[in-house]
Amino acid sequence: MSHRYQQIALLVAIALLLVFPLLGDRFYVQFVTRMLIMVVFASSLNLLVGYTGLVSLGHAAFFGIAGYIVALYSPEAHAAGFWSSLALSVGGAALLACLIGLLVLRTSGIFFIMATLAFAEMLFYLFHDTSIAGGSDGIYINERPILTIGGWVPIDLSNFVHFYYLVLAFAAAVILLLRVILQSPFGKVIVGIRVNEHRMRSIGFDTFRYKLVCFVIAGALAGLAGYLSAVQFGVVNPEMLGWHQSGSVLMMVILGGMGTLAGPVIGAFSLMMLEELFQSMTKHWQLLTGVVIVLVALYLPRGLAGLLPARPAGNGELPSAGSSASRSASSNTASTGGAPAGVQDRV
Amino acid sequence: MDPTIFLIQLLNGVQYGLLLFLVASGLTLIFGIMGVINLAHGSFYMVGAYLAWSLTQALGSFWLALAAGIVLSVVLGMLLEWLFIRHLYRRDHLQQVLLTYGLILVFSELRSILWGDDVHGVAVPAMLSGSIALTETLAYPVYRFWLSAICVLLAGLMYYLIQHTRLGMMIRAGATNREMTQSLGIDIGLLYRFVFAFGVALAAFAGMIAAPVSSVFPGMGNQVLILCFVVVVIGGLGSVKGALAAALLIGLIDTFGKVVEFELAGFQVLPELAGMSVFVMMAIVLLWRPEGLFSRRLR
Amino acid sequence: MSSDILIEARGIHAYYGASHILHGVDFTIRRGETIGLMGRNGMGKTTLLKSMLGLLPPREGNVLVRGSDMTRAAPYRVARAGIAYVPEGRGIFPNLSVRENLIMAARAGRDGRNDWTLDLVLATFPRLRERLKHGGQQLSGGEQQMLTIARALLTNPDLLILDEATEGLAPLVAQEIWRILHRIRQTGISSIIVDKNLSAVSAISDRNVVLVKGQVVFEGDSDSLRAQPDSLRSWLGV
Amino acid sequence: AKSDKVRVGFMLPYTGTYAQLGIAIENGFRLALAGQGGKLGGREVEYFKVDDESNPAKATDNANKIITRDKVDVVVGTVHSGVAMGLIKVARETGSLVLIPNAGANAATGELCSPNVFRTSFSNWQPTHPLGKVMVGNGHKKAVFITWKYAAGEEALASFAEGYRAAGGSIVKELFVPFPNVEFQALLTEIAALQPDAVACFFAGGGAVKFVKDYAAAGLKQKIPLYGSGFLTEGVLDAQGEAAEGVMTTLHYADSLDNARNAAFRSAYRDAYGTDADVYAVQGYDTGLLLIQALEKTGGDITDREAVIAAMEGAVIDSPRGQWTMSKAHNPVQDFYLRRVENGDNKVIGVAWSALEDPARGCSM
Amino acid sequence: MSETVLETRNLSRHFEGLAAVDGVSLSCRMREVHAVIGPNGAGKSTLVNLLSGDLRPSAGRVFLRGEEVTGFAPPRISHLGVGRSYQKTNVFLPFTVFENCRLAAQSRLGSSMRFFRPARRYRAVSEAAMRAIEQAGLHRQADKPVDTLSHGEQRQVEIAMALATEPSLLLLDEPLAGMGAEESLQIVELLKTLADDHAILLVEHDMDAVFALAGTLTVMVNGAVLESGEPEAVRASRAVQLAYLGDEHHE
Ligand SMILES: Nc1ncnc2c1ncn2[C@@H]1O[C@H](COP(=O)(O)OP(=O)(O)OP(=O)(O)O)[C@@H](O)[C@H]1O
Ligand SMILES: Nc1ncnc2c1ncn2[C@@H]1O[C@H](COP(=O)(O)OP(=O)(O)OP(=O)(O)O)[C@@H](O)[C@H]1O
Ligand SMILES: [Mg+2]
Ligand SMILES: [Mg+2]
Repeated sequence: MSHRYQQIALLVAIALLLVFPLLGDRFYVQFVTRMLIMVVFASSLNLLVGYTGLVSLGHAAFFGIAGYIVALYSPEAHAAGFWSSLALSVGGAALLACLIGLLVLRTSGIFFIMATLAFAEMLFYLFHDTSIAGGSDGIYINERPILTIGGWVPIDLSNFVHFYYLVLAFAAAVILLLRVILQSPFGKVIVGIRVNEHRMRSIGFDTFRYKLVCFVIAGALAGLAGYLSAVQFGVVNPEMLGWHQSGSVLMMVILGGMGTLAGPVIGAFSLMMLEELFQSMTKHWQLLTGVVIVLVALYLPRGLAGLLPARPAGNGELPSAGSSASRSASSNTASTGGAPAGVQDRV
Repeated sequence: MDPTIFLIQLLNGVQYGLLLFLVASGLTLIFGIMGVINLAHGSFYMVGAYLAWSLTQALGSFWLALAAGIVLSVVLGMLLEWLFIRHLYRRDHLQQVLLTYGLILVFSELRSILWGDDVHGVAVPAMLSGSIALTETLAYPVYRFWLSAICVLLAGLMYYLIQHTRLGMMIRAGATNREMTQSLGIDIGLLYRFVFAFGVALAAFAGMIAAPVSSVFPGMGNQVLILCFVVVVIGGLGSVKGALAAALLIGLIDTFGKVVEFELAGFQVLPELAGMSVFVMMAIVLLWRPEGLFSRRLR
Repeated sequence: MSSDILIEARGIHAYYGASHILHGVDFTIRRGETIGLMGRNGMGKTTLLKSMLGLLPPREGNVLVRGSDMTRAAPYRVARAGIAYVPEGRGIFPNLSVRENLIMAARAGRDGRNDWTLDLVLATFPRLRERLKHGGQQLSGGEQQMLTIARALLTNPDLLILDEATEGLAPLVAQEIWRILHRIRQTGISSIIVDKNLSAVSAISDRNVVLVKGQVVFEGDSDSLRAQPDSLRSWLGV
Repeated sequence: AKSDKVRVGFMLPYTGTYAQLGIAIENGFRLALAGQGGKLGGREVEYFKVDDESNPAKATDNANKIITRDKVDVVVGTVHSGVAMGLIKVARETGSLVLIPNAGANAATGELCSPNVFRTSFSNWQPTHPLGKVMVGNGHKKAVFITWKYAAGEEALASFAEGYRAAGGSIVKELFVPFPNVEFQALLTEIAALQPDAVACFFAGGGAVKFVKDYAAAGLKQKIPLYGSGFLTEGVLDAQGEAAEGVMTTLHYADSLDNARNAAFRSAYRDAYGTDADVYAVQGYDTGLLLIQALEKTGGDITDREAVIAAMEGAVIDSPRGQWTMSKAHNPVQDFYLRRVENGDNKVIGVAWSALEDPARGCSM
Repeated sequence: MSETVLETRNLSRHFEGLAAVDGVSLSCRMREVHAVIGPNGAGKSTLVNLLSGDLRPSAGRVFLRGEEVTGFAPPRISHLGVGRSYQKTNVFLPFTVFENCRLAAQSRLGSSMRFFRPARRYRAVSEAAMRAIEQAGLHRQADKPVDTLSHGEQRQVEIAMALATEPSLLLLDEPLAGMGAEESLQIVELLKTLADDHAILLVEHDMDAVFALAGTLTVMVNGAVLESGEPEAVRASRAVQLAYLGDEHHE
């Protein structure tokens, strides 16, 4: 029964998102666009954190690099092509993810967290301390890319309503894509890796390859988000790949609920809306945000998505993923906290 | 670089490394040994510095402020453990990340409400305010030597406590298997409350004694947080020795990274990119030893 | 009289989340008694032990330890009452050395008795002496098991609870464990033993308790247990 | 539907490191308007505020908020240069009027200059430019320059180098500290080894406090004089204490500036807010004055963009910092003072450079 | 004689001076249970780890059906038809028994870089998983998450997973440990039938099971082979009795 309500709620939400630009004014449409971009970003991170158990604190590297790529690729005076700049940005992010992944995936647990952070920070300082792209102040994209299909311009990226629908379409596509991937054999493998990588290897999975592919997919999707974000306002600065950015998207994922498709959506929307709300209430709005985060951590071990009634098993979501977040705590201890992952030697 | 200057730079590096160790040592305890990822560690450092400033003004003596500050921070630590942290030991580590991230926001706002957003300075206590001349132009403040001595002392103390006392063993045991530790008759709840409080006090203490040399400003906690994690991770989880070695390493890298330049493919690499040096270092260490320099397995 | 009873569990109902595992179990162990706790896989033996040790507080029923109610007491308080637990599947601390595992909780008994010293357990398990400096996680399965037993003995308990303590031990060592249990029994220490080696258990136990689906179906000495071969087959599968 | 009030938006940091600056600017601005009964060109004023947290990552978002959500007629913002870049970007797209009351990025009135963007503070090029002339005048021909490795620091260095070389000095070495690292010991040792005639620097806030204290504690202050852009000793003298005594800086203002205009301003400010005004308050105040002049000229009509812009371009501001005018690129043409810290105060020694104008490189306006 | 599936030559593994496995040469044939016994810490698990690729040997070589596989990583060894169980239960605790085995069976797909078709539509995989579950006697628990099973039941899952990869060589490290008497008997029966078309290397301390199953018996002490051959002959060896069996087992 509750499942049915959920479906209805979902349909209503989709309908609202579809008609929203017709009701809202420019600011709110752009605000929701930004939330949708963060949904893409958070969902990409969720693939790593929530499903594969790879907690990255450097995910903004891919978000930011894609932004820098469009910015550097866009000519001064006229617009770049949408498809070429998109392909270049997403491809660049994927390539970077592949390179970084090859290195960082050798570590695990907290060491992985720190290794991802290290590479992202290197990139941060590269853009912050050198004049490659405007240094600490960042650079502009003077003209937004232009989307043409055989000479026809179906979507004007400078038009905020058009842009909204473009982002909405991308967000929906990403979530659907993740949903399909997670049901596939590949999806089962990465979830297995999160729970017990050692055993995955011993039953015949070369886990490194799967983790790397997963890391690249997540990096590419983060790149997509970064591209959209850079294009939305046309400014790119080092903060885009700083650890604050990585941290805040990680918070969205955890707050919303790891390992569920709905989690990052809820996390991105609620965190951004809460901040917006609190900001209008008081100068010390961060205090309120902090308190809400603390309360969620204390009382909602599965994040805000945990408030949704659990879906009947075997229906959509991985039965094991979300619900196991707290149960797998003990197995996480082994990799993140106490015994190093090298207990492999001891069986 | 002429030898005298080189030696002085060495001293600078070591001294900075020791200070880093002091800040990171509380984190080693809480994170490396208790297994709690405490992002709010930097906030305690900041709270310590602000306590030193406000208490010195209120009590008129740095030393009194230090004593009072330690007591207050222990109390704060116990309170936080009791209110929040104890609910999270069994949970996913990421819940701890979330909670302590929330605490960062709370503390920074509370600081803003209580103490404002100004930058402050704390005077070096009179008895340590002298300087020792190293070269004709350069002198070294006595206070910095004193700081280093305290850090070395604390490092030794912690090493002994954790590696060689039963208390240390119990704490380490509790991190991997709470139930079993309890079943051996150890009140892990109480033990952890004290350990957490001790970790908080260490961070705050570091903030207090660093205040006279580092000045007191709002963002100081966040600045130091990442560096602390780097120290703990490079050193290997839960290893005091490792944290010390890593802190010294970073101190030296940072120091020489700023002043030594060399050419690579026609580019002046350092110190142009000194900001990266610490992270490059961490990446190299982790790739070479994916579990830190002094991981438990190697001990 | 009641001071004679170490643990008394009355009408225990235990749950894991929604699944109801123990259905009103009564269990008592007195000073000096050795009890064999039997039942097939998944019948609730471990659950019963955990309920009594405070590791899984029962939803209904009471647990009295030495006469005082400890139904919801923290596990360390139960342990402090002189009860040592060797869990199934080993509970060593992988990040501590063998030596640290042993001495971290070592203490004299409640009456100041200090029968089990580090030297004595090392003499009993010479294999551990060779491994003293090794990390717990480096031990072989059987060595870990020895370590768990040795660690429990070092707390000089009045009641020793062994959940499949001989799992993974070589026959010679298992025999040694049974010998030690006999010896312990003679010094007046109580024990609760869960073990798949039924003949060894019944050879030492004063009383046996058989669990089936979370209920006590039999309680009595080894002879009367052996006297019911048919029931034995249906309860224990042998 | 717009009311007949003038809608003024503050996009300023109200939290974080620069919170004090944001507040001072707003206070200054309001004080200027208070002189007009709180009105602009005879019209009531309605204020809107957005806290930009000095976070460049949220800059465009916040700019968007104040410009498209609150639909203000004019934005006053901001402090942080990176954030200002975001604000300018949005302003260039929407054509909104932006008055920058602090952020010094050269580009704002250089490559990115734009008819609707004005600055009432300074460009990063300005404060360190006169230093060179002063230092050479004092006989310091070999100097070391030290700053944080970030855009503002590099801009300050570039303009210092220009001025210093022109005056006949030579820079022995440029030293950088990664931003926002505050561990200076290694570089102080380097300075001691180089033994220059003097040291020039660019730091602000917490870094400034620490640098000045470390410089003194290392015993360098007695031997190698320290010069800096004025922000080195703004708002942090209390925290720096004894260590700051004797440090020489150049800036377009000083609290102790001895003129009637300044005295009146400072006492009014103290009366209104209970604290002392600082350079940021002056910049906010001047922003107010600029807007007042412009709307007076247009008779309160702010929708006539071109008239407003023309009025601002021709404005002559009678400021507590002295009189200044607007350059073609919309940056103040103003005097720079040489100050020395004496008894915990920035004492004005004289004018280091009068009517200094930013070269506005890359601006085609 | 049937085909030799596994062969080791002078296999050794040292841990900082300790020779956990020391020059072991043995072989395992199709349709044979080769039991390895020995005191605790003799190096049996280390041997299994060397064979499964979990550990790399310090010296010596390993052959599978005549091909050298020394130093291969576990996934590769697994794909050569080797399945193993662990002495300390090592499964996917939050997953159901079925999902545990399905995952194991899925590895036989070759590559799992398949992104678009739902995993549950791979019928053959699910069927292989169900077969393994039934063989291990867990069909009633198939849909329960493993972390809600008792210790003994979890031990059964351990075996089911090894079976689900449909190996031809099974390396079983104390499969009976922690199992009740009845389940032990069931598994012994299962191993008997499996032996018809598998090669099995069995490490076990349950002597009743060992003597019921073993075609060849090797005794390890301090990392080295003490005795190897026909079970009865080995049992009679005085050295073996002294080192391992104790008095109960020399009749
Ligand atoms: N953590 C848990 N969550 C849910 N159910 C559990 C949990 N642990 C055990 N159970 C269930 O409780 C029942 C009793 O388990 P228990 O561990 O007490 O059995 P046992 O008699 O000790 O068996 P064994 O001999 O296999 O150790 C089993 O059916 C098991 O599936
Ligand atoms: N990673 C390791 N580091 C150091 N020593 C190890 C390591 N792994 C095993 N050992 C040692 O090697 C020896 C052999 O261990 P192994 O686990 O192979 O024994 P086993 O024969 O399986 O014993 P059991 O029957 O008790 O399981 C033991 O003494 C053990 O302590
Ligand atoms: Mg059990
Ligand atoms: Mg073994």
